[in-house]
Amino acid sequence: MFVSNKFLSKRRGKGVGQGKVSQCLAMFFSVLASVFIVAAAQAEVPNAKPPTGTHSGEDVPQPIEFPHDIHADINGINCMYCHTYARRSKVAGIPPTSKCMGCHSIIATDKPRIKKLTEYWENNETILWNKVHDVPDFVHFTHEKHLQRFVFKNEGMDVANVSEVCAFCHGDVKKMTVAKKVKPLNMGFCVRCHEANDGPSDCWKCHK
Amino acid sequence: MQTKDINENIAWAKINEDVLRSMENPRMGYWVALAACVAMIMCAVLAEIYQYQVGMGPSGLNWPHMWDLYIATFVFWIGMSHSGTLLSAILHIIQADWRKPIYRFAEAMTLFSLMTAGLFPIIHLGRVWNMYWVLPYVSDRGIWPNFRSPLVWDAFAITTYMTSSALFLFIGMIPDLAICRDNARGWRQKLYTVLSLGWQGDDRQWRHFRRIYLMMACFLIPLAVSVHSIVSADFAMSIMPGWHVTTFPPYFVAGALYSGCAAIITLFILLRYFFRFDEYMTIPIMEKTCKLTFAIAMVWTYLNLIEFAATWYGHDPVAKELLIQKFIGPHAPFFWTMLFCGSVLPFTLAFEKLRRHMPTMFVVSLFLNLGMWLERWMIVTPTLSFSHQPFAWDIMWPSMVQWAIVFGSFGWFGMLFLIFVKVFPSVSMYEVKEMVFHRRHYHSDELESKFHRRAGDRQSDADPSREGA
Amino acid sequence: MSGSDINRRDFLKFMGLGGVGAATLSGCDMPTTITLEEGKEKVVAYLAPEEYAIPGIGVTFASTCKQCPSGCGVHGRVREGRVLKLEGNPDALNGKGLCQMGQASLQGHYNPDRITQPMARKGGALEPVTWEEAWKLMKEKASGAAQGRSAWFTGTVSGHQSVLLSALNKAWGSKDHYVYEAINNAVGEAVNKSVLGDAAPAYRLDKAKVVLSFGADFLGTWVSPVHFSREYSKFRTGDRGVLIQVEPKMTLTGGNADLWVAARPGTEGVVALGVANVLLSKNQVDGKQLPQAALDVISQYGVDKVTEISGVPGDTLVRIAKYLNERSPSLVLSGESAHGHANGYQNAMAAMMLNVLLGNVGETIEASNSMAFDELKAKHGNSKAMLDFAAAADAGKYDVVFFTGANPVYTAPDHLAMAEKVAKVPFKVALSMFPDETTMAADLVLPLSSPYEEWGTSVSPYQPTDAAISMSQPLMKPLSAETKSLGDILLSMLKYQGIKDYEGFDDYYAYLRSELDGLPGSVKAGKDGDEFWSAAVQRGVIKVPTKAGSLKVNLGDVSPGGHQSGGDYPMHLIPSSNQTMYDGRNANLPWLQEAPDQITKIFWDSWVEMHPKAAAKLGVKEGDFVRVESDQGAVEAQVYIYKGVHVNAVAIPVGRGHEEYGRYAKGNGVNPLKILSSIVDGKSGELATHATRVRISKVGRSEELPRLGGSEVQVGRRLVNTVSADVFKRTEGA
Amino acid sequence: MSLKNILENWSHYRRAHEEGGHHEYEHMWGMAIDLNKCTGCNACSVACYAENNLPTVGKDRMRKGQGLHWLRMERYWDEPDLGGDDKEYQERGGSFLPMMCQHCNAATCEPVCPVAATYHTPDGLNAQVYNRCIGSRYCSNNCPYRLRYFNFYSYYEESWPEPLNMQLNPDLSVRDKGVMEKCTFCIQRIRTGKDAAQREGREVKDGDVVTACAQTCPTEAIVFGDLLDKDAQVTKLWKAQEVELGRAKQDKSDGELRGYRVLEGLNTDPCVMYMDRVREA
Repeated sequence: MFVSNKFLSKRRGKGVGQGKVSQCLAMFFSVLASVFIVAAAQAEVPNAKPPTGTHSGEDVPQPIEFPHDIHADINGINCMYCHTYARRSKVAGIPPTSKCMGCHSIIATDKPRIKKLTEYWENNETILWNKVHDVPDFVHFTHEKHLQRFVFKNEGMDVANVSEVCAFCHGDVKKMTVAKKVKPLNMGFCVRCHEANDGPSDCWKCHK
Repeated sequence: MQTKDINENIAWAKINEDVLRSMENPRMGYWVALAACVAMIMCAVLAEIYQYQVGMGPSGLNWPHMWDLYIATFVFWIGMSHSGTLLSAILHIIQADWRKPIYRFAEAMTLFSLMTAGLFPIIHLGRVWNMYWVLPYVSDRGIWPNFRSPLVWDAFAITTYMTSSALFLFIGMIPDLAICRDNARGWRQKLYTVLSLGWQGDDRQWRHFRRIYLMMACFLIPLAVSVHSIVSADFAMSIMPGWHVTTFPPYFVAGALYSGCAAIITLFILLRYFFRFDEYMTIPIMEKTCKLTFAIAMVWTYLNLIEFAATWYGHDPVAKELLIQKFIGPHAPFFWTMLFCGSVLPFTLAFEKLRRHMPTMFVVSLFLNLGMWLERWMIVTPTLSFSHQPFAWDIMWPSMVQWAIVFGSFGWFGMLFLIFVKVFPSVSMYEVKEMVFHRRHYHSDELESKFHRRAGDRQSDADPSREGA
Repeated sequence: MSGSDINRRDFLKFMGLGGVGAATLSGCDMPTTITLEEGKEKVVAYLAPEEYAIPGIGVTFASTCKQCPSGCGVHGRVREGRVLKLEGNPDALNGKGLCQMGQASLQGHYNPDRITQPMARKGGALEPVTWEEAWKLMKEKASGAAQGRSAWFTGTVSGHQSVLLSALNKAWGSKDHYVYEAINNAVGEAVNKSVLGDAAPAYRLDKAKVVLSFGADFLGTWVSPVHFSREYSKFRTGDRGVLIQVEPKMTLTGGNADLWVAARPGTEGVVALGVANVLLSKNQVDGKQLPQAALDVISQYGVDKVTEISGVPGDTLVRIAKYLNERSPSLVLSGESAHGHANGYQNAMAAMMLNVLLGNVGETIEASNSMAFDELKAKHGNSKAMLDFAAAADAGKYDVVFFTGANPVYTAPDHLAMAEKVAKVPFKVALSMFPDETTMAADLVLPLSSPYEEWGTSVSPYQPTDAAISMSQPLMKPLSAETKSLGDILLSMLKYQGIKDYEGFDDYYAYLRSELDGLPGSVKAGKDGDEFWSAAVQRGVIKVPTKAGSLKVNLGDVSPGGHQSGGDYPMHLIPSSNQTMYDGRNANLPWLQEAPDQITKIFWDSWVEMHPKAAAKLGVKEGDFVRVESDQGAVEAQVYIYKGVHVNAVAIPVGRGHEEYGRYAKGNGVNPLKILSSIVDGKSGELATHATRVRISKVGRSEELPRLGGSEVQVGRRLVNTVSADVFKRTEGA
Repeated sequence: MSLKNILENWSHYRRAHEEGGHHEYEHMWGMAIDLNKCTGCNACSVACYAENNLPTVGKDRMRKGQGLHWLRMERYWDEPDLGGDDKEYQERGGSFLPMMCQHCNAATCEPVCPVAATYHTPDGLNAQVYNRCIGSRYCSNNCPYRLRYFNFYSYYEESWPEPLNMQLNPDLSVRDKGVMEKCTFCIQRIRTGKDAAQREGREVKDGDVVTACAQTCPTEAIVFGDLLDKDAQVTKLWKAQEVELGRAKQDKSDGELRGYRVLEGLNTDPCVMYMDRVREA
């Protein structure tokens, strides 16, 4: 009662109510815009805004504790050197053991992890890795399309920096040993990025 | 023969005493009835648990019968909820004071039948656990319900109607709750103290009370009409023969009022008998209710005939085929029973002798409601059985799971109602007092005399009380 | 609140990342590990994958379908080491397109009831044994068999399997190789052979303008349905041909006929003579093509007499004759329901007479191109083989019998007492994928790999225009390590017999490679061994040169043979075959069990087709159980009533009523073959499947028929509209 | 968690949704089915089972009408032949009608879904998003063709006992109880075809995408393709029959053309054109 009377009287008396409202709106939108700008500035990949939101990753036990940091960070190996299917298939793929052995028949052969790897190779046994990043069964996600958009057909993007694109969803794997899930990878996460980067909004693009 | 709506000489203290007595000391019969209701609910709960775990299969639904008793019963209960509002709000506005002794339980009936009806769209969902997706809420996925869908309109309409009806019932009950508070002890006192919101009965409170009550009544009338129109949109908005009917909104509203009035007659007689409310729920009031029901029944019959005629002389061979199937197909026994119960049986209400005979009216009102339930079933199912694609024609009878849940819904309604009559006054004490007061001091004599004059009773001119005044 | 929190079990997807095992063979990996709990799925790293094996992307490999004898080429889509879907191989003879049996053959491959290890009979029951034990048993029992006391009982075999089989029989000194198919064209082949000198000439449906078919269900089960469907498509476009079907029960082909004529079972020959009579009597054609003996017979069958015998109205005969006369070339075919009688040979001969009369030989019936490699040709199955085998087994002629690709214990009529006769053989070996009736009667069961797990070659029995060897290659690694291909088993047996020629081969694959290497240069088109091999495997077929054949015309006796009266058994029994169950081999495939029969739309069960008049006379309605009783026994099934069956006949589909054969087949429906009377075709000695007489009685039970669909008619709605052929020709005709 | 997301990323939710109204279709997938060639052999239906992870439900449930058959082969008898005693036999055989989701452009199922689980894609497809479906079954009730099927049970364990489940196509989900499903025009194949074309840097051309039913049809009665592609076979067939999208009643110059769409008068504007069955008079 009290509030509405006051509001009404002001509007009637001076006719500035609308001005106030527009001021409020302007402020609101400028705040929004600054959020956008800040969010955009955080992105290092040209023409792309990464989704935000994190997920506290738990350690996933793996048959061999593969050190991503040694490979990707210290030795600077490109992600797509090993995850070679990423650019042409839905799945990024775990590198075949033959690829590991390509280097590790010579390099660091005395390390216990490499010994374990060599054992697998010599016994003709496949390594069963535990899945870290997974989307639900009703989701159609393709690495190929995302790499096309953000790496190969992205102006100003150097393929050498592909790990920044990967980090959108996989976190900074360079700093991890065994990969952990640090992004939620749920629909909200996907939708945010799709909205920010004008990705398709058609349900059937991602649901099957 | 009792001709007056109410005995104007009834003492106010007796009114309080009679109504409060009805809320006390449940007898054995009450507990048995309550137990029976709970047992009925248990049937439904077991059936629903089974259906929840296994899927919709056990309900006997199939291709092409994706809907059946659940939706039919949903419409039935929604329909039943309409007469409470009718009696209460419309009659309140047109100042028909004979509503006063009976509107309370009618409104309670509205609320409880809505609470029953609301369960069915949920039960019939294939994935009940996701039912909240029908509601618009902000989520990080940025997706919304489909606002074009009549089912979403249903969700809005029903929740709005339920909230308003509950408020209307509650607001109208506040002065009575204060009476209860003043007479109660123990937990009841605490409950009524909270619920009566500090009602003291002073002038300011009465003034506000009158105003808000009238406003609510005005708001509820269009709402009630719209709710059932929206429910009819579930069918009328579709493309199926027998559903895609222009007259459905008024047809549904008429059917709703009809079944509601029939239910009021049933409950009227039960309450009158068990709570010995003979002095409040009088035969003349009963008669008025019956006349109202008869009028609505005729409207309903008329709308039915319109629909048949429009289909028969219309250009849609598919709809005509369906009508023929309804007349002579596998559903014909139910269809004709529905027409008999809905259009022929109400003529019993036209006879004063029968109207005044409570056992007859009790049985008739039950059959009227059976007819109305069959009507809903005959709207939903035959259309699915005989639609556009003849290859998908099929006959399907509901399974035990569906029957159990429908059966249980009556138990659920009964249980809520039974609890209500023992916790809240099922006759409005303050309004009966008003009625008595009005009759005694203002226009009751005139009304009575008019009534008698119209009835050709010359004796009224020589009424001693009139001369005395 | 999140919408993606749906229970994992709601939506199962097999997000396979690679398969286990080295991808050394083409597309052969173990299937992806499937676990359903979230977070516990494994990602598998290949050891050293082929370049084309990209996880998440399907690869296509060619192979051959073995679900029916026609042997269509298929393409299998393989992903993550699992074959997911079959398609027709456009390079193969039958081309793009596959029938429902071919589609469902995948469920045979993945069948949960497959035999996964050798089994031997120990104390009455079959018990799992190791391969070593199985071989030991073979050595003890089989190899010890005296010269000529062993036999093979198989379905249609061809290609190098056939070569090895012959070699093995030769090594054992036995000539007895029974090739049995319950659904066959043996009578027709016999007539073709005698009249034309070519058992399987090319029927050119695409060239014909009228096809008059006496019970030949060429769209359903006759000879090579996919091939004929493709031809039918051409037959119906442009200058659209007319299809007339004369048969006692509507088959799929009958369902597509312009004119469907119900003739009394066994009188198809008479109808043919009647048509010829009309053609000749009205001087529409001259009879100089026919020998005088035939003309004499024809002249005896005037319209009235034919109507009396066959029940086909005179004006219908005239109408058929009119079509045949007005449009040419025509083609007259005869099939199952005409052949399966004591006078089946004469029926086929009468149909052939019409072809001769109308001058179709050389026009729409062409000489087949004979394939260069005789030893690879398909051995056509027939039912006489089963009768002969039953007699021989009964006489105690064999010590050892090998069964593969045939299920005589199921398909043999009760009067043959096949189970007892098989039991008389001291040592029965079944090489089988499934625990069917015959397999379960064996003493030793050797588990076969599926056609999609093995290497092989095959040759279609019906090769109308081209000749080719179809290649089979494994589409995936065997599901069970214990199964072996028939080729491998044969090779091992040969090696055991000490046949020098085969000792150099490690396995059937090595043998095949060397055999194909040895093909003449004309076939290899100048390619060297490896190149030729990979091309063959890639295309799925090897086209081979053909010898142009020629046809003679030497018409035999066309008199139609007698018709016995039914006596106590007034009705004819038609054990109809259809594309869902075929001869019963498809009963273990749930897709085909659930696929409604094309005509009646009934699934998962057997039924009895009756004409409305017959049903009214008996007083039954749809869904009632009736008892169909012959002199050999009785079966009970539900009635389906429609106007697609002769008034004096009932039809029961073949293929259900299994006593064994896995969870989907067992105890499902009835087997009408069991109650067949012991009648054989007089000339060819084939089992007369359609000659049984039965009587029908009510059982008194009734149940809703397991049938898809509500209304049988469109109730005036324009769902399928029919236009006349004239209109079609005017607007779309060539 | 999601609440946290909402608060953190509020700005995204303030964004207006894409403009409604008319938009250009990228493709308009459609079919032409020639009932003159169709023999009713049912291969398409089984191919559909194989491609789309359709469960087999068994005799009793199938009889109850709880089966799922996205592509059903309907068979009708000629009307004068039934009922009347004028003819003793079905002289013209049967009428076969393969019915799969007609992918109506004015689909009646779409507006009634309360949660928008079914909608129209930019490819002109009538989509069903399984994991959004809550199972109100309204869409199926409002489909005049009755081409939507409901998962009345959980079929996974019964229908695919090991190792049958290895045949399941990983490109689409296995639906669980309570979900509506229907023919998708083999969306997974459309996806694969479009991806392959994009990989090769070209437009999708006719023949890149073939549905399972069209691919297996032995008589090639089913033709599938993009109706926006002028060179596609399906477009040519539609044109030859003078059938057009967006018209309830086909206005044909030649009254003898065979092309029509089922229940055209309902104005659902389906993307599947049928061509009349032909029989000698």
